[in-house]
Amino acid sequence: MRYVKLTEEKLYDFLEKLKEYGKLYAPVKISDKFYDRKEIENVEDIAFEYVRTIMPAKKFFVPPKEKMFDIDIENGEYKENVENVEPFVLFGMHACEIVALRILDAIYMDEFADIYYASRRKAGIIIGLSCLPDEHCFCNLRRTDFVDIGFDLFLHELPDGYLIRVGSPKGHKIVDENPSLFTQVTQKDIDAFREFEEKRQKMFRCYGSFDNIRYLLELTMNDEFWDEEADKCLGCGNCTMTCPTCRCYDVQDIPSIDGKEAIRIRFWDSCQFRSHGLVAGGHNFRPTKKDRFLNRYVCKNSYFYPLGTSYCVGCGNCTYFCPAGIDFLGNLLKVRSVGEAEVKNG
Amino acid sequence: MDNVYALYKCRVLRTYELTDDVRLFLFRFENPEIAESWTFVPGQFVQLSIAGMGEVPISICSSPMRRGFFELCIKKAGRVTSKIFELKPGDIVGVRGPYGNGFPVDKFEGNDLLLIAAGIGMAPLRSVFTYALDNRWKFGNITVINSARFGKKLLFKKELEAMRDVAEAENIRIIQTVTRDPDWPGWVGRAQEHIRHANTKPEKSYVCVCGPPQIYTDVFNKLIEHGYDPRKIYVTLERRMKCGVGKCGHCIAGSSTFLKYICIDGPVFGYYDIISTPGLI
Amino acid sequence: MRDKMKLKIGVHGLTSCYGCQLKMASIKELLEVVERFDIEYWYMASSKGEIKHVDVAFVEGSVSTAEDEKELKKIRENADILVAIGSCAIHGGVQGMLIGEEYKEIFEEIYGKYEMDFEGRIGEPIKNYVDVDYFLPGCPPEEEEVVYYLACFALGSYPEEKDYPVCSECRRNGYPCILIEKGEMCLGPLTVAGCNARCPSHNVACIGCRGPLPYNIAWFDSLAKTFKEKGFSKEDVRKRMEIFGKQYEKMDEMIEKVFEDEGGETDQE
Amino acid sequence: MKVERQIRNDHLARIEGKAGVVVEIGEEVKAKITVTEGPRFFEMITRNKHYEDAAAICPRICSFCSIPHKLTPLEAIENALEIEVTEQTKQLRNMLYFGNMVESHALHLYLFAIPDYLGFPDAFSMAKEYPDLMKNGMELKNFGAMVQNILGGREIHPENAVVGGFGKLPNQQDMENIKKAAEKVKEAAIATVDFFAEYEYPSYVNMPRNHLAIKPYEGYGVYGEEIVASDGFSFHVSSYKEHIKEEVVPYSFAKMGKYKDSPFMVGALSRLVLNKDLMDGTAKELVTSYEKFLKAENSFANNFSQAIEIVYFTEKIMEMAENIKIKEEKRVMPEKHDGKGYAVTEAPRGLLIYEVDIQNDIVKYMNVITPTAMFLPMMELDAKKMAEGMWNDGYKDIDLVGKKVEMVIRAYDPCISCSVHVIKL
Ligand SMILES: Cc1cc2nc3c(=O)[nH]c(=O)nc-3n(C[C@H](O)[C@H](O)[C@H](O)COP(=O)(O)OP(=O)(O)OC[C@H]3O[C@@H](n4cnc5c(N)ncnc54)[C@H](O)[C@@H]3O)c2cc1C
Ligand code: SF4
Ligand code: SF4
Ligand code: SF4
Repeated sequence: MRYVKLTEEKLYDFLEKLKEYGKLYAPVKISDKFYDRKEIENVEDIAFEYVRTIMPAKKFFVPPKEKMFDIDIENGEYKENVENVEPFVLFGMHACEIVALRILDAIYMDEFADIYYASRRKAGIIIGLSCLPDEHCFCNLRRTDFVDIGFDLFLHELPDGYLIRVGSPKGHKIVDENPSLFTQVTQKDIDAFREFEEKRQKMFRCYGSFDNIRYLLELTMNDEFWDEEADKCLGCGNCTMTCPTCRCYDVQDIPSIDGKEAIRIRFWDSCQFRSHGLVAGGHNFRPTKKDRFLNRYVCKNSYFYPLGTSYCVGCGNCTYFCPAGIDFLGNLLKVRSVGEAEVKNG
Repeated sequence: MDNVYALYKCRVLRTYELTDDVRLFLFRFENPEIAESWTFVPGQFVQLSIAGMGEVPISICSSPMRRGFFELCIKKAGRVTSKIFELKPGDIVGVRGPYGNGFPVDKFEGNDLLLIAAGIGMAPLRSVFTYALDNRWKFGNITVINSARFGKKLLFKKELEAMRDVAEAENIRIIQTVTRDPDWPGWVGRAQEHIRHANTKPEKSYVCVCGPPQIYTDVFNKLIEHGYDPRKIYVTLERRMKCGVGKCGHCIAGSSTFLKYICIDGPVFGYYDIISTPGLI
Repeated sequence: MRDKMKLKIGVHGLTSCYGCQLKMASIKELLEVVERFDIEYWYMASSKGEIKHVDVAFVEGSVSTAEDEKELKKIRENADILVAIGSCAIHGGVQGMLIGEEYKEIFEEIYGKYEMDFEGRIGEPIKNYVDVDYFLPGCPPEEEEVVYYLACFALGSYPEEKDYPVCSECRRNGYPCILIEKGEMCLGPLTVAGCNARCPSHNVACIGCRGPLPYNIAWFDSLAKTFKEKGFSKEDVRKRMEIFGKQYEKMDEMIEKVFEDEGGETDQE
Repeated sequence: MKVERQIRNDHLARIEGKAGVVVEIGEEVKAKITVTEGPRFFEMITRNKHYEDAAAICPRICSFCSIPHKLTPLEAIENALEIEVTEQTKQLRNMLYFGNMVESHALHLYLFAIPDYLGFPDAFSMAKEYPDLMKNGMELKNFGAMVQNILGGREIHPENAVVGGFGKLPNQQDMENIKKAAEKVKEAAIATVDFFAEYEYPSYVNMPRNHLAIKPYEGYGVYGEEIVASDGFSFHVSSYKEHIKEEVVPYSFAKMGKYKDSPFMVGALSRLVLNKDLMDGTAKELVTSYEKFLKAENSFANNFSQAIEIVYFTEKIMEMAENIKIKEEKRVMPEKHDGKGYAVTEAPRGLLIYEVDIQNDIVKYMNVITPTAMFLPMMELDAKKMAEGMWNDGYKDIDLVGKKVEMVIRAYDPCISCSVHVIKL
């Protein structure tokens, strides 16, 4: 891998430069507690301390709502609405988010490639950023706390700048075209990088193996504590909407008032909603709130073959953004049936 | 890159009333090239789109041997299907597909074939059946058990009825049975109760089952009781679907150790998939 | 495929603020609506017309007088499809909060002991009197929903109904969650979506004006529990939830359940 | 009395709400406005609610004036809790209120009243022959709606206006858009005045009338605390109960307001009669040059007055949008939790009074008097005058008389929903 260093003084120059490669999106503080990725005009607005954004990065590739077709009803014609996406830069992507995008890639592009997704994905430049976990993060358990591929550049915080891993031809290009921004990585930087990684590793809420979780989950689905947890659930869908890998969508045709045209739109759906499992005739494959509640646990913990991970990347969004305060990791730990303290020591 | 959600125009050629709420539609692709090249495996389905109304997944119920044409058998169930129901010859619809894995008909060759359908479940099985008829020499004995609650609800009743006598001579047995119809002159009872009347030899039979989820367990038990090989039992499953190609997430089913998309990993599943996966049926 | 005949529609108001009709009268496509539909009656907007057969009748307002009931029944008899439009028609509206109270007592409290020429009642949703085919929620409904419903009927189909909460739209738009951030009693989780999370978009907690979710998936109990954990009392919770939720039979019971362990403790006024 | 002829319309069309009219013609002529719209008891449903919730319920009294029914209780609550909102909030609230004036007047004039003037049963059929006229109406209405959407968060039931300020403030771009939109509709506004300044009022309804309106805090505004009458008397809103009395009649769920025991008028006409000198700009010019259409003694002049107001408020919105520099500021939260407060504003249809008593953040008592309840007796009197005059003049076509009676009623722009949601006095 190629490494370069970006010194603190050059940071804003670098960010400014990124704008030349496409519209720059980065996390900004949108309210007292929350962050979201927005288009950046002034690079000094960028929030580096953020842990998670209220809308996951999937919004750039599968927008919350998008028009797929313009439909001419009378002639039965469908005109696809695929935009010509201009290049854009996503700055500040954490490791788990990058893995999440790779999961979406596999879903959307491996088989029956989705042109809407693909055209955006092609245009997106991904700039990673190292982070420190909070109490909801468990990417270490999901083994998504460090990424090897899926980014163009990845910035690792150093006391006086950033150690950058260059991860793609686009990344090389950015480095090559701006030699004045970067310097060589020194031994001191390597030590600092190591220190940061060690400090970070010690900060997670718990440790150990999570590989057996899907079996344990399957075996404990009838445990009583699930009833209690499902009882707390509001069925609001915040967990799935803020999940970086949840991507269920619904499709609807909206006719115009004159009945001549319609648009076919798709928009984020959630398995926490009643109609998600409903089929014509009234049969519902997930009729109760508990069924729906558990469905997310089942789905997120299942094995995602193409990447050899689970669908869940351990970002903790679903817990952080759950208005009912339901602790996803906490519940999984219960499934593992080990007290948290023990896990920490283990 | 092609848009997987793009639709081929198809024209309705003929409609035929099967029951009061199920109709059979014959379609042809408007584009002759596609009509020529388009093919499928029995058990696969298409996404059928009505402009301004939406799309629905529908199993193809005709035989793949008839190029350029295909039949869909549709039950009036909700918004889109009600609209489909009103289609008349000459109307245009959008179709994409075929999707799903379909039945492994190649593996079936040289064996007996037992098809067990309940209600609308006859639709995908009719495709297997007509395929087998078109390739009669490749298969051994065939039994079709077609069940419904009332005689007037039996799908393809006349079609099957008409061939019954000829069929026996060809080692094809047709059992049409109803559960709640005192006026029905034929077989009565649920589909599984007639497994014993099948002409298929359990040890060399493949079995396809399609119907509402509630019947599967009973049917399996009966099949095994009669000595059918669990490895040779297939079912087709149903879920809500919006895309048909593994994107929209609605048809994901199963449990954390075996999570499947009904649309791309199914809709046809084997017996062991089913019993080792809570939540699949 | 489409029927070339114009669809006949009627619009009617019982007791309400007339906001739903006003919304219908002020949609941008109004003139197209007039073109494409035969408006058989719409008292608010037209002097012509009387209640006669229509394909679709839209009824706004709650049943609050004997007169309302008579009229509603007449509308039902004459309409192939009846759509309840707005919170008053669907849930009784804010006046539905009085359900369970004695009409006479309230009347006397306000008007004094007085004999009126007409019989008044506590406002009730129209489904308590007639069969309703579709519900178009809102207080008032959003313009695009009104258009969507009309367009679907005109195509000979019917609208897809929403059974998911305002939160979903709040999330799709990335508004900061008020419930989490400010700990205010946002009713987004149990209110039927469609407004595109209008209030949260203005940094104001949802008061549930579109009414609770249908199909028994408005989780008053779970939300009450969440509010309770944030320090609200049973009275606080009930008063807020009842504004548009009182008609939901199980509301009281569900709130009660959450607070029952505390006995009378939180039950202060 | 032996009734010779009767005019009866149980369901008046093209008004907001459900009301009828009965005119009996015999030795004398009697008229009754029957308000059959059911009562909704807002006093009961706002009682024991948190003040925020109570303020959110109030707009549901009436959609046409949901902005006044939000801003007036907010003012009453803020008075009760001694909240002093910022200058910017006051400005924006004014703008929001003015937006409602424009929309409400435009709707009333174009959808309800003008078809009368031109002899159409509704605006839709009118639109076919007078497409430009209808376009004007729609433009004005859409402009008002836009202002309400931006500032109120919604054109009907404005949830963005909250105690102490706004949920979310508009930005400078919004202001720019409002200004542009206002410039665009100015022509349409003036055309509305021109339309009404051609019309001869029926003289049957000429009579001396007492007009009541607010004494605005500034300009020809909608906020104030003093109420002035054309008889020269004035009083503070807190003593409203002494001066405006309400009666119950068996044929109406709306109460009937009386000032000094007689019917009185409120609304656009009253405002102009009392305050036209406070106007400026184009509206002032128009009202001066069309002075003869501003007849204090004839209720039809109300429509003309509404048209003038559309011009005035449109221009004001434009000015304000141009001058305001939006700055980020937080809502002002109360330090007090108890208190009594009053507020009066000029809703499109006239005076709107709110009284509220809050204890420990909970509304213990709330009272509202709406303009329609105030002018109902006057409206009844006008209906009678109209029928009587025509009858005596030899018009025996009862349908025609009925139509004219309806027309005078519509000239008031009565808001029945408001009137029946009147709360205990
Ligand atoms: C693989 C497969 C094969 C099928 N084959 C047939 C067939 O051959 N003949 C037939 O009549 N029906 C078949 N169905 C069922 C058919 O798809 C539904 O009846 C149809 O989607 C109902 O749509 P609707 O709009 O009329 O109903 P609504 O109740 O209005 O449904 C709204 C939407 O939900 C989704 N949906 C609802 N029910 C189903 C369902 N059962 N399956 C998938 N999506 C659903 C659709 O997107 C539908 O548009 C099949 C379903 C699947 C999954
Ligand atoms: S966010 Fe929490 S309350 Fe909402 S659906 Fe998910 S688990 Fe349930
Ligand atoms: S602010 Fe309200 S509507 Fe939005 S997510 Fe939070 S609880 Fe739901
Ligand atoms: S957010 Fe809630 S209160 Fe606001 S408009 Fe939507 S449903 Fe009504």
